[in-house]
Amino acid sequence: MSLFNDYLALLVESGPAILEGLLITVKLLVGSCLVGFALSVPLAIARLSTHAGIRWCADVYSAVFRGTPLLVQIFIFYYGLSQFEAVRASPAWLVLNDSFYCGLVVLSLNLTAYMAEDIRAGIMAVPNGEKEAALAYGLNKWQLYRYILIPRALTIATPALGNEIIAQLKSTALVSTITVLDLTGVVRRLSATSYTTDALILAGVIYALITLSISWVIRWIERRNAHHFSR
Amino acid sequence: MLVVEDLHKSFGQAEVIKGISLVAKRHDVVSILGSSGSGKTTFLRCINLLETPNAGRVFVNGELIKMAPGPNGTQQPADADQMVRIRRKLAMVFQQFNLWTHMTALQNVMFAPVKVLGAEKHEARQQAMAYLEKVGLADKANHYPNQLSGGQQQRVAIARALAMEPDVMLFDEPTSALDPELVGEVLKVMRALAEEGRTMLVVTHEMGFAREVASHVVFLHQGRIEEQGPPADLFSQQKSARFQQFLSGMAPK
Amino acid sequence: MLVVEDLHKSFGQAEVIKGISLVAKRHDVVSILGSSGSGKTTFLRCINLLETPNAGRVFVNGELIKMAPGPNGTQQPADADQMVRIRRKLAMVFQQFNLWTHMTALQNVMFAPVKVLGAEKHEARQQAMAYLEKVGLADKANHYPNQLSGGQQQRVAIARALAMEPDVMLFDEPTSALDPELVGEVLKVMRALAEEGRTMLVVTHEMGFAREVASHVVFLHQGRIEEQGPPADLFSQQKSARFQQFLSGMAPK
Amino acid sequence: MDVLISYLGQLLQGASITLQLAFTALFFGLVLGLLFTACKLSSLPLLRVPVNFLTSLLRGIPEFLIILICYFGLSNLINEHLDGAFEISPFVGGVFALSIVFSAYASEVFRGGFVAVPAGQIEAAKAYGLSRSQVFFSIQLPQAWRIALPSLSNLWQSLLKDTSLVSVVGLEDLLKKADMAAQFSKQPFVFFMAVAVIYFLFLSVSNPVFAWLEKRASRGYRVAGA
Amino acid sequence: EKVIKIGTLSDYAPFEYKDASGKLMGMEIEIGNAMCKAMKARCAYVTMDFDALIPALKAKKIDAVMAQMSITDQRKRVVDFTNLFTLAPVQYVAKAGAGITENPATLKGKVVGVQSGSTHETYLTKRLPKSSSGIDMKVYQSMDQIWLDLESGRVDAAFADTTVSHDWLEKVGKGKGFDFAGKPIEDLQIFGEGTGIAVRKGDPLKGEFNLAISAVLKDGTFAAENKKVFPFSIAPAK
Ligand SMILES: Nc1ncnc2c1ncn2[C@@H]1O[C@H](COP(=O)(O)OP(=O)(O)OP(=O)(O)O)[C@@H](O)[C@H]1O
Ligand SMILES: Nc1ncnc2c1ncn2[C@@H]1O[C@H](COP(=O)(O)OP(=O)(O)OP(=O)(O)O)[C@@H](O)[C@H]1O
Ligand SMILES: [Mg+2]
Ligand SMILES: [Mg+2]
Repeated sequence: MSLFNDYLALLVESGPAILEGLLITVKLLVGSCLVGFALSVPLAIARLSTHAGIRWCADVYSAVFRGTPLLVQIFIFYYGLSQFEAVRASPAWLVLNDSFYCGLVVLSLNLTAYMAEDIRAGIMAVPNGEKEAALAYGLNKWQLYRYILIPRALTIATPALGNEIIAQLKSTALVSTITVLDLTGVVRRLSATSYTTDALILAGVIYALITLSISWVIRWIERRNAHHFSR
Repeated sequence: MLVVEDLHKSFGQAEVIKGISLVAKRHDVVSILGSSGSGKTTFLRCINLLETPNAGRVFVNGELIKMAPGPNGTQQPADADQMVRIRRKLAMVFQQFNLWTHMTALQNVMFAPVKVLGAEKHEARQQAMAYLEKVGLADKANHYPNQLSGGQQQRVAIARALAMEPDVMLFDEPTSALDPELVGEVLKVMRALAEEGRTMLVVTHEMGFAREVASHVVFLHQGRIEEQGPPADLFSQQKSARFQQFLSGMAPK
Repeated sequence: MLVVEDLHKSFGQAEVIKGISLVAKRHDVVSILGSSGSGKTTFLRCINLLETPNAGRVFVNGELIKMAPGPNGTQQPADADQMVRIRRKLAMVFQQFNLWTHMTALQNVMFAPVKVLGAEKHEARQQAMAYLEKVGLADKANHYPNQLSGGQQQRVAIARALAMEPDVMLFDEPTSALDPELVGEVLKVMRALAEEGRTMLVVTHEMGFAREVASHVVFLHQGRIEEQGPPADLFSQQKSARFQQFLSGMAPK
Repeated sequence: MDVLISYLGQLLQGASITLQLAFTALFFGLVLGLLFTACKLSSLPLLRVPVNFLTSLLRGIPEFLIILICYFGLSNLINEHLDGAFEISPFVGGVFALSIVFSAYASEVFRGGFVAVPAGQIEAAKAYGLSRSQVFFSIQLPQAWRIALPSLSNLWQSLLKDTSLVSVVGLEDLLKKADMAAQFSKQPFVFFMAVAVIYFLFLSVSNPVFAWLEKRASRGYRVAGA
Repeated sequence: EKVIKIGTLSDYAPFEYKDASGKLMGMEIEIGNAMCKAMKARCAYVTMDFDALIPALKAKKIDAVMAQMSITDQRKRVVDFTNLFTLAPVQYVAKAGAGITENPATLKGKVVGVQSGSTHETYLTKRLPKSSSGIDMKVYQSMDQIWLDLESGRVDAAFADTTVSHDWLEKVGKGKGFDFAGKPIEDLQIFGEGTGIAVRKGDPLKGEFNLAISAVLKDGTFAAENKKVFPFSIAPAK
């Protein structure tokens, strides 16, 4: 019971700070997922392009962002670029100088690369006949993707995309390296001042709860889309 | 109106279409016969460029589909816009139906008219319902393809093609999954379409159809036209031994 | 030998099979006719439990397939081992073929004999080749399904079923994609199988087949047996108006 | 530059630890992930529900907590029963933690692949009397594998980098080595760029491997790209 | 011969770090070796992250922690500490000539970087809250990052342990025109006295370490090692 009381005390004492951190985490998660998702669809398409130039650019983007640690990317964007006078003078500095937006940008760019792979897999899993039917009926490329391939690909890739979102939840914690006090940042600070792991464990519980709800929503979406697969 | 000139198509080493030429005008119903694997499906697919021919030319309503040489000796469509534009005048019923699994029967039928032809959604729906009615499926409009029987799926595929009201229709065994009663129904619909002035290419194993509806019959054998002519002549007397055998329904030795 | 007693099957609210009983002994070839959507495929699928019937009993070689009540009023197979064992005696040719896309034609045919019947790989391959030869596809043995024409796929599906050498064979429109010549071939094979003593259920739209090969003809209408009997009797005189209409190849008004 | 050269040996040692951890965790993670997938696809709620919950939890708890729990928690548990005779090395603890986390993610990726396999082909397999496991391994897995590969390559990329989480318990992987060097030399960029380059080298080896696997798995398919 | 497993860090120069050959070195390591000799034991160092030190101690993976761990009341609840081992003075660092000193007035309207959860952060929040002092505080996860932002100008001053700052100033900062700004700040209540060696609760090792600490202070080992890295003494006052 004393354990419970400890946590209760922690909540009462640091509740507002934790809540503030949680809010930042949620903002980063939702923001980067929206931006990442929006960008990942074109990237996936570019990765499958028959145009060698487009494909090459997409491959390089994908390789850079999937191939290097997110921590290093954040570090380079925030601390690295700020070493150059030219960057500090450019309008991009408005975003880069603000640690929250800088974090959001890097998180989004990183997620884009990962989600694009999942969507690419989904596109490749669409039965070829359905694609051909669309072409035969005179859909142009854009319409083919918009109405046939992407909707089918997203349904197929839903579990993998769910993974990406959940992983992203925890990746947001890396922004604490650039002075953004997200949930992890807050509890690290609390546990460093109190020298106990209570706050860390509390954060673990919160992360787990968010994850459970995300995976629940993912399952719900899947079930909703599954009707045409049954037979 | 459709003109095909000396079409060739290979898969890897194997040449599947070995030079086919064909003219089909308005009101024409060309029936394509041939044994399994003779290249009927491949021929249709070359016409709307789902398969790019290795050589040969295709004209739709007098317009040549432009081709450009592709990598290592192949061809590829030269003008994507033209290709899309021409495909809109061609509708195809696939041998395996290829319905869009994520759309209901109704959505399958009204989709292309709305998105491709820019039809008004409300009207397209009414029209789609009319076509579904025509193939006897009005009550299944909200079923997904996987909830339909084989014959029902095939009829949705037919309705989908009809709804495009195209100039040229390519039918790949459109009655294979249908019972004799429905076959009769579908043939009636086709005859009406021909009378409207459309051009039709119909791959079929229904000799009854070839005999009664077709204005011209083509017999494919190993990627070549082995024999062709108006059905009346062709069915009464065959020059090719192979076609004779095919019609007799007996196996080659 | 196969006995079906009062089989019922619903999808949601819609009852598709409304009480079908049937007995098919060794050497029997039962031909199942019926218009599109009448429940033919569903009936076959209920027999090998791909669809679990809502009510009714199925006996294979005298053995009752055990069912247990499932959640909310449905049934489910009671004994998974029994189900697998019985399915090995039943082979099915699907209306949509359902070939395994990641295996070549040859692999498709030899797969089940090796994995399920424990055949020796080398022998299974030889036998599979023999069956492919029988359906005229020996030269396509190493093609993947996507590289085969519709009729070729269907023939691989038939060879796959034959290779199981099962007691009971369920054919769902096995000649729908075949030309008349090949249809004749396949019918010959089926007749030979019946002579060997196997039991066959064949859904078909080929009246010729029903007339010449079947020992018993069943006409399904809206999930019920509307008329049945030996083909000679049935084709000369029909009691049911619906069946008459079906045969006449004319649409109902 | 001189600092970088003098620390190169250390970085390579770290890279080797990273690779060892990642490959071992990949192996166990894939096996366990498939097992989880099988449970998730089972018709038995008794298997399905707890595994769904467990994998959500494993994905949800921050990795460094899982590593702490695995390393210290497991040691404590085993020590209580075995009188401290048994010692879990940081490597074993780390691999264990990385494997179960990987398997939780992989099980979702596989599940997506399995669901996308055309139902007709599974039915054909069932109709021919294949047992559950035969259907699973011979029909579903080869096709699901094709669909899952790109997402698995994502997971592999993440795994390579997640090895750095194990530094909590004292294993010095690539990133940790770079951190140490950066802290000592006060030249973080030199070392972070070096890390990025080394990871990039890993990628340029693993990408062709995945491309090859994808091509192999796609034999017989006409792929819907455009 | 008795083996004492000592948990420490691998990235906390100049107290403990690994050199380019991977060898563990640093002031605390050297003094630790001397103490072990005095205790007639063999020391085996185990490096890990700071977060894992106390759990490892409790799980008996290590027997003592020597990692510049400050003696605080909260920690005393879970572990025992030896007597004071080193002092930890604190001081601002800023661009030389920026006019910043230990006087809070000179920092008005400026941004000060501190490490998350550190006593420095507590000091600024409690003693010099923004509302009254006008000092903007920015919180970082590690010291490296504070230095980078000090260079790029995102922060005007860093507030940290004199020891740690000294290391950076010597290696990088002085070359770029940075230096200590003003005198060390004293606040016993917040900064405590300094660091100690942590052991499990009730472990007699504590007594042995206390004797060893006195020994190295007395025989000059401490002072010698201290002199190698700092021009000022961090030995606990008598
Ligand atoms: N999964 C399902 N959900 C809802 N309805 C279904 C489902 N499967 C089949 N049906 C319906 O059940 C009826 C019988 O289907 P079935 O496939 O047995 O027909 P069939 O006799 O084989 O027809 P065909 O000759 O066209 O293949 C059809 O009306 C079909 O729409
Ligand atoms: N992608 C491919 N790769 C290799 N060979 C192919 C491919 N597609 C088709 N073929 C071969 O080309 C030949 C012609 O196929 P096509 O589908 O045109 O036949 P078909 O006349 O439509 O036959 P069916 O009546 O059986 O549908 C067949 O022998 C087939 O095996
Ligand atoms: Mg064909
Ligand atoms: Mg059917």
